[in-house]
Amino acid sequence: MPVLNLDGIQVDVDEDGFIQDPATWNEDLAVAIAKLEDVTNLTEDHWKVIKYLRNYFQQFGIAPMIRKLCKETGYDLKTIYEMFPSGPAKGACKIAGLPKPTGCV
Amino acid sequence: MPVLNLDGIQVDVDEDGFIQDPATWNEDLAVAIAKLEDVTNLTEDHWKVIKYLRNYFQQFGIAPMIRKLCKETGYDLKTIYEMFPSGPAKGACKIAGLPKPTGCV
Amino acid sequence: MAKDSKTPLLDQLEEGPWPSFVTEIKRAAEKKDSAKDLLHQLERSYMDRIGHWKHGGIVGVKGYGGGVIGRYSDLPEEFPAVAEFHTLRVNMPSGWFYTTEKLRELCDVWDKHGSGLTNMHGATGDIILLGAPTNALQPCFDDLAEIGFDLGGSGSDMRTPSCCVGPGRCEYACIDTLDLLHSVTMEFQDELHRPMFPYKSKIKISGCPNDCVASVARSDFSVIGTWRDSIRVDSGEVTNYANEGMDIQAEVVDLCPTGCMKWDAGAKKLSIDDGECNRCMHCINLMPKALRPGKEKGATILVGGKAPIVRGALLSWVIVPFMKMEPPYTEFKELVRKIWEWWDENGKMRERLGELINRLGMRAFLKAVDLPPVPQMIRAPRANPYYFWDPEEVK
Amino acid sequence: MAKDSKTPLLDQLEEGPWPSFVTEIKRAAEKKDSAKDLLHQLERSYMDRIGHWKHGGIVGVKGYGGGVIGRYSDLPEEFPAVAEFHTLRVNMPSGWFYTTEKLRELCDVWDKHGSGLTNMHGATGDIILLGAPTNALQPCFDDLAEIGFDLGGSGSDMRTPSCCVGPGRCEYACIDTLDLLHSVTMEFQDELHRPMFPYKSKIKISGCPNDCVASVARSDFSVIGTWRDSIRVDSGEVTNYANEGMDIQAEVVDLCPTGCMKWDAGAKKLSIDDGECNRCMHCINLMPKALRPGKEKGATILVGGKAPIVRGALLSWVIVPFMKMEPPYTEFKELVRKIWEWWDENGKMRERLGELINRLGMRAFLKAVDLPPVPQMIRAPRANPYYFWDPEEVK
Amino acid sequence: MAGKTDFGPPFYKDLLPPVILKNYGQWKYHERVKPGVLKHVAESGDELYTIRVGSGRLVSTDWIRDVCGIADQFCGGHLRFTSRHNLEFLVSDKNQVEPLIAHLNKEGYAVGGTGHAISNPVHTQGWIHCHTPATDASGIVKAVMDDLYEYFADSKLPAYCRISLACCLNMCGAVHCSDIAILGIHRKPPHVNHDTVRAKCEIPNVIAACPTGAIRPDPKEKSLTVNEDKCMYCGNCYTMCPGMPLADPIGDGVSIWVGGKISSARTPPKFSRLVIPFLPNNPPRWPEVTSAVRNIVEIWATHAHKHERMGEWIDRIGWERFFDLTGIPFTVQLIDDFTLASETFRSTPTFKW
Amino acid sequence: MAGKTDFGPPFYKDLLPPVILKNYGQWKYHERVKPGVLKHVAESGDELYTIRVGSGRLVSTDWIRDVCGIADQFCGGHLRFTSRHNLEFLVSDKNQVEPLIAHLNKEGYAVGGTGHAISNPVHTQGWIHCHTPATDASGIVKAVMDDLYEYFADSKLPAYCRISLACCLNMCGAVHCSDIAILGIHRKPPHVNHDTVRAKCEIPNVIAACPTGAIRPDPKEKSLTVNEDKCMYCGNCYTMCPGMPLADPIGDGVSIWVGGKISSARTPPKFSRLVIPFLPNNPPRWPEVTSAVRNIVEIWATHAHKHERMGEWIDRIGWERFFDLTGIPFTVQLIDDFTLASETFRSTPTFKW
Ligand code: SRM
Ligand code: SRM
Ligand code: SRM
Ligand code: SRM
Ligand code: SF4
Ligand code: SF4
Ligand code: SF4
Ligand code: SF4
Ligand code: SF4
Ligand code: SF4
Ligand code: SF4
Ligand code: SF4
Repeated sequence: MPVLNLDGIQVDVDEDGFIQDPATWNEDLAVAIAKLEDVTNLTEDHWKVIKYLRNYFQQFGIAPMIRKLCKETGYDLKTIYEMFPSGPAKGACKIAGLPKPTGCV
Repeated sequence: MPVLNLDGIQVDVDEDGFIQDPATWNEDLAVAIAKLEDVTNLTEDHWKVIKYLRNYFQQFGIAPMIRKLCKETGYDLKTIYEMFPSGPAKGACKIAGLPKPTGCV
Repeated sequence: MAKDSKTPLLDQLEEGPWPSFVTEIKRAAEKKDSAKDLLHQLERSYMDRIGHWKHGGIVGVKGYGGGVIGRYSDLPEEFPAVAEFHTLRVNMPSGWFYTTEKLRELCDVWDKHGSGLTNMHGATGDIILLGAPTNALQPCFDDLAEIGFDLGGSGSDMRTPSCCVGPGRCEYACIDTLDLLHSVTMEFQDELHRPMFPYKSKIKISGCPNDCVASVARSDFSVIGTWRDSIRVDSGEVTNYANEGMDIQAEVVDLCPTGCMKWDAGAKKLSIDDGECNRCMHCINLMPKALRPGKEKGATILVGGKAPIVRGALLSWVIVPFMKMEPPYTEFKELVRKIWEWWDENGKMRERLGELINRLGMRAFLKAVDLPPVPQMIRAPRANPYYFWDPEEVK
Repeated sequence: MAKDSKTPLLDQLEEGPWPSFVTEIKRAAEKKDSAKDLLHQLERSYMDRIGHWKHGGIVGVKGYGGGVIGRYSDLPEEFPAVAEFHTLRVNMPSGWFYTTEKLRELCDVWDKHGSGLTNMHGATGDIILLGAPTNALQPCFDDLAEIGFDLGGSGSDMRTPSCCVGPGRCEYACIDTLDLLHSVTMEFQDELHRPMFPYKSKIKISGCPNDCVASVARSDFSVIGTWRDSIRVDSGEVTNYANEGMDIQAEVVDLCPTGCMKWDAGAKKLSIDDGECNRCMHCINLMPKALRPGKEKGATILVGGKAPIVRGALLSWVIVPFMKMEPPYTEFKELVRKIWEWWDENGKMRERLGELINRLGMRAFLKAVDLPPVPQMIRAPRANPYYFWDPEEVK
Repeated sequence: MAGKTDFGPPFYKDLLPPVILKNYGQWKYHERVKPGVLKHVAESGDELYTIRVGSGRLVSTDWIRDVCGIADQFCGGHLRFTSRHNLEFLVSDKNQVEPLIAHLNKEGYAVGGTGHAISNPVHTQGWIHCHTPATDASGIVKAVMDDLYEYFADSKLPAYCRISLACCLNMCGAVHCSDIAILGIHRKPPHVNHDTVRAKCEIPNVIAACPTGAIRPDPKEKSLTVNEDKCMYCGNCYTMCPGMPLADPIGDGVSIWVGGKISSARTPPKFSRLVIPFLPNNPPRWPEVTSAVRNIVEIWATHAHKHERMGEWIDRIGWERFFDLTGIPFTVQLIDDFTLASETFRSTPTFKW
Repeated sequence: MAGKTDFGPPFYKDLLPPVILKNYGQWKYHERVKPGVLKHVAESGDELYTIRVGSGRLVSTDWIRDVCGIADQFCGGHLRFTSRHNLEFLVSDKNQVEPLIAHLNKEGYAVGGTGHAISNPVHTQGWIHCHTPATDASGIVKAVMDDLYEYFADSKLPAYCRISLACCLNMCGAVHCSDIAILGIHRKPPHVNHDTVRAKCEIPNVIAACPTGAIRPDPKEKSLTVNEDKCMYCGNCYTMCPGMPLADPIGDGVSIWVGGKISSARTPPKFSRLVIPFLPNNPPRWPEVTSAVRNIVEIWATHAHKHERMGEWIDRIGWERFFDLTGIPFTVQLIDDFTLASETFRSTPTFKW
């Protein structure tokens, strides 16, 4: 199992860099993963998306559908891609510590 | 609404003699209705069937299917008809104070 | 109290060439208050554009769970003679054959106890005695018993089975429909009279694929006569049909669904490739003098037919391509019992046999009743890849 | 480390007349370790009778949500060069036309970044660049962009649309498939590259009912060229076909599904009752010199086709019998958007358009996208009585 | 009375006429002598004539006694009924055939219904005796058959044309495989009467009865609620529960279905299919219904090939052409949206304009 | 790099040969000159020859360069691929046709696939690149086409015969409407790896993915359980969740489906239907599969009428006769039990013995 070494934090991740144990997620980790996904600075907007994703996942056990994500956060898809260049699944979900989404793939 | 006058007890029944308000049922009433259905004497066997019907109805909100009734009480259909000449639906259910069954009709 | 008011709407249905049910009700109304009230309540329905009967009703005779349909007027004050107006379903004889003597006995009983109105017959096949009060039911049944008429089915039982005229009058009959019907009816008296199933169950028997009792559409068990060998051809009679002006090429050969016939117009010779014939009856229907079903006769058994409630209408499906049908019809009766057993064990309330097969799968059904899968059961194999394996097979 | 062990099983697939993919892998393996390890891992699969790839993988390029399929070996120690072996889906040009120049540029890019192996083409129509490690993806895409090749779709987006050769080479084409394809692809770049739907959505375009891209079976939107007027007949050429030995009665007329053709063998005259023709193409296919589609051309739009996941395979269904198809194809594009909008709003996760229509009903769909019901949409009207009324209509 | 039970119906052999008893199962062929008259010939050479007479099915004991009188006079006291409720006089003496027919004509009986005719419509109770009807049965049948009488009395159609009627979706008339089916339909969802539901209904059974899952428990009322958007007024809940009536003078009416068949002759049995989703209840003569039926019969009769049943004709010409020729408007209700809906959608660009 | 995006595919007009640019949309007719060679004639009189060459689809850049070389030599640097992954050389100079073919033959290319031939089987990744396969793709295709090569190289069949292969039920090859489809299938339910499910899977999505509702939550394990009786091994749960692998050397293999078609010529598109539920994976040459396919092709070729596709032939003779003629045993798996099952049952006593 690959191990990610992020600013001193060590976490198990899969080949795609998704963290293996959801419990290990924390905000520092998010910041660290973000860098790997070309997000150098997590702004409030980013956090809004990340928190929405985490809440949704905690409530429903799945990642939201993209349409829902856009609707509920108020960012359109273009903006999401601007914020997370690798996109909502590979980028935002990974940073938010969700399991690798299959639904939107 | 027809009213049944049974040994002094007064109960609302429908045209077929099924009691209208399930709450009014009691064992005396059962004895009274039974007579109208050609069951002059409610034996232990009869009570077993009646109680099974009532329990089942209280649990599931419906009358049991005949096969189930026979299986669970241990009486085959022939015996049931001997005990309740007008049959399980018109006879036994009515005596047991169940709503008029539609399922087995 | 029966009324004497006019029935202007219904009166209009006494005109015209087709026999009038209104006239019939009026005839009965001359003798019977219930028929009179029926007429007036019906007139009211014609005015209101709505029925005037209450929901349901459970009434019956001793020892039976079915056979009577309870019915109460929702305007009992206005039409007291139909306040209780139950019908008895009386089991008809095989093929609806009667002597006038028997019919008159029946009329006498019914005039004594009921409205004097009947349906000859109900859609299932019974004699419907239309309308009697609750307290008349048992006496009426007792009198019927006296003249040898028993009740038919209603409720979650075997319904009164029926059959086509068959060997009684039809040269196409491949099985003895009348006898099979009687035998089956007698065999299953208990199932007919004492509802015990998840829902109703119907058996209908036709002597050939013309299916003159519509068994395929409206019975859980459809028995349809057929043959295994070749169509019997009388060439001389074929020629006669041709000579009398039948266009054998266009009317017969071109309409044969399997394309297995050839007509040599010059030689006036018809040939049939019987191996490819599917026994649809078309050619025989057109030339009954010349063509006849083969000699090795039996029946195809289909199951599952029904009307739309609850999950949609079904036509029956072939489950036994060929079964010999000879008294005492043991193989057939045993199969019916086996199938009922499975249905009764697995069926939900108000789930007909066909719906249960649909829910649990033909595979489960065939296994449970021990029938081998054969291509005659299907129109086409499955188009989806969602099929099952017995873990035993995957080794 | 790539291995040099033998591949006795795969070697057997280098024999025989059909082109060998094993030979191709070996050719690539001469230059690329990843191709070599692919060969050996595949040999292992042939021995083990099981695949050796891990589940899933989400990798990609910046700004896009799709276009790359992530893949990892489950034997990375043994086959390290395929530990990461992702494929890029590259959007092919309309009709799969290439110049050798363009193809060579592509080969150069791929030799630089990947395994040197490709699928020409994938089942959806893309150029599949088969196998590159994660860190090569972005550079590879950048180089592809340089030579004008963009990525195609993957994930829950519009997939790379495709079309038949159409007006490029086919006399049957009733619409400009190549142009329409390009126009649609350009219009929906965002939908192609950034998954946003409940599931994948495919568009395929065929110039006539022969449907040479199999649109009816494997696209959510099937566009099929057709005509509204009459088949153009060149009688002289009909005669030629007959003279050259074609049995026009048997091969053409008798196989016409609507029976709308007549052949006068004596006069060698073919007549078509065009009002009854359903434009199945059979006669035209057989006599392309003599018969041609009419002149009033357009397309039939069908929707809902797909493979079996989850609720069973579907063929597309007619929703617009005839639509003119001329640049800039606004009517079509607007319809597609409207339908996507409805699907996106109502579809569950992984529910294709056809499944959603099945779940909510054609009625709801037609209403939502504002299309009038016409009999051309159906094979037959409903056989069940379970239909709905707008309360407004029931007054 | 001890209660004699389970003795079964009268034994059929006791009721057969002698000619049938003698030639039972030994019939050789038949001829259609003329409309309403069949002649069956046995291997023995014996002949049996059948004279078929239309019946309203709802008949009085007086009528039964009347026809018994005729049977006594002309056919040794033997008669039968058919699976479509016609009456058949069974005559073994050829010389009695014409006198019998003359007598029947004189008395106003309807002789016919054989061969390529419109035979007696199978039908049901309607307002006469049932609790779930959306229309009457006998009334419409009478109106339709008065109108189409020529097709009963004569045998001049291209093929059989079976008309059936059922007054509600239970389809007791088994109309679902008829050349033309007339079916009563409701168009308004049930009104839930909570008191009745609470007292009289087996709630889980009612919920299970709904084909579209439109019924949910209403825990507050200890009763049920209906999601009206999902209700297609089948009335199945009412069958299970008196607290959910849905009959309504404006909502109720009639729908028309065509193209079904039962026999396997030429083509397998087929379901009838909806072509007119609603016609109003307009008693006593339902003029909209009679003219819709006549239109369909006549368009078919004009265009069909010989021996081509309604459904076979439509299969040949296509449904789009059927709507064209009959002038019946195509409405969204005709498009299926129940379980097997997708099987009825058209997956090919081939159709007629 | 700024990240150029959304520029789309190369513009097709830039890639068309001059003869096509000139005669675009102006083609008049075509002839099948001989197997593998089409001639299209434009209104202008210009001719375009297409020489079709079979391709393994999985090709190296070397191969692409090879064929580019040939295209440069014989057709001005223009080529295309077909919707079934064949390669087509587009020749506008008639004189180059024979030399090109000679060259192709010499170099061992497979010329053919036009007209009533078996063209290139559409297929998928299999063990080459996918994570859900139940069999390999390229290997079986190679084995089958080696065996049936004569039908590719020649055009001697009664009609088109399209063979397709998909390595799992996802059916990327869209095999479901092929004359003959080869489909990889699993036969064992998934093994649930609770740890993986817990950590990596969106549990509600996995549950929803199961077509038969076989998957339930396992609250104890915070994972899932599979009701093995309801599982038909579709692999859909594995697609959604790595914790539910079901590939198995013994469970996995191949099924054969026949009678599908796409074109609307004569008859509407049809689904392929299951005729052999399982053949083992027997690499490298899958002899059971090749011989099953050959048997079907040859029985069809022998019995079908001219222009009669597999499915059209079977519709004419009936499935019971198909099983007869091919000698394929009829097993219970062939009987549908999924959603539309009842549509496939036979509702008529008419069939052949
Ligand atoms: C009397 C009769 C109509 C007639 O006028 O002829 C009739 C009358 C009723 N039928 Fe029926 N059915 C009658 C033959 C049929 C047939 C035809 C047949 O048996 O060949 C069918 C279609 C075939 C089938 O069984 O599928 C039929 C399918 C139904 C159904 C729907 C069953 C289904 O599975 O789809 C119901 C509804 C139910 O059972 O709840 C039903 C229910 C009823 C009820 C009991 C109404 C109800 O919901 O409780 C009707 C009582 C009417 C009354 O008050 O008299 N009736 N019913 C027929 C019985 C007469 C007889 O015994 O000869
Ligand atoms: C590469 C390709 C097969 C090939 O070798 O050509 C392919 C490969 C995969 N397909 Fe596919 N599909 C490919 C064309 C198709 C087609 C054919 C088409 O598009 O015309 C279909 C049937 C048409 C359709 O969409 O219905 C198809 C129906 C599926 C499905 C089932 C979809 C359904 O709704 O039934 C899945 C399963 C899924 O989406 O979860 C799937 C899933 C997959 C996945 C992504 C596996 C998965 O479950 O995640 C495969 C990745 C393989 C790999 O590792 O490379 N693939 N897939 C095809 C795409 C190449 C290209 O872009 O040109
Ligand atoms: C008397 C009766 C049987 C019974 O036991 O009562 C009967 C009797 C005959 N039928 Fe029938 N059929 C009878 C109901 C049916 C039914 C059932 C129904 O309508 O509900 C059918 C299925 C109808 C359908 O497919 O929808 C039926 C489909 C046939 C056919 C097939 C016609 C076709 O081409 O589709 C034939 C063959 C023929 O007439 O050529 C046939 C043939 C016959 C023959 C000629 C058989 C014979 O050789 O005796 C009988 C005289 C037919 C005639 O009326 O000209 N009988 N026949 C029924 C008369 C009903 C009536 O009063 O009209
Ligand atoms: C090149 C190609 C289109 C493309 O854009 O790539 C193409 C080209 C032609 N097709 Fe096609 N078809 C092509 C795939 C298809 C497909 C799709 C598929 O197979 O996946 C179909 C549907 C197949 C099916 O029904 O299952 C298809 C069904 C037809 C038909 C209908 C045949 C029938 O009778 O059912 C014709 C008409 C004919 O050949 O007479 C046709 C006719 C033609 C013609 C004659 C059209 C023309 O006038 O140019 C072309 C030459 C056919 C030949 O091979 O002899 N094309 N054709 C495809 C070649 C595939 C290959 O390499 O073999
Ligand atoms: S079903 Fe056949 S045997 Fe029976 S009456 Fe009809 S035609 Fe005769
Ligand atoms: S019975 Fe039907 S299939 Fe057989 S030969 Fe006669 S018409 Fe043809
Ligand atoms: S679909 Fe029609 S237009 Fe397109 S290539 Fe095929 S035959 Fe030509
Ligand atoms: S296109 Fe088809 S339907 Fe039209 S005339 Fe030709 S063969 Fe007949
Ligand atoms: S069809 Fe409906 S309304 Fe008519 S009798 Fe049957 S159950 Fe009653
Ligand atoms: S009428 Fe039918 S659809 Fe409507 S609620 Fe009742 S059972 Fe459901
Ligand atoms: S068919 Fe299945 S195994 Fe084959 S490529 Fe598609 S998803 Fe993968
Ligand atoms: S393999 Fe398919 S059927 Fe089995 S559990 Fe998984 S999703 Fe369900």
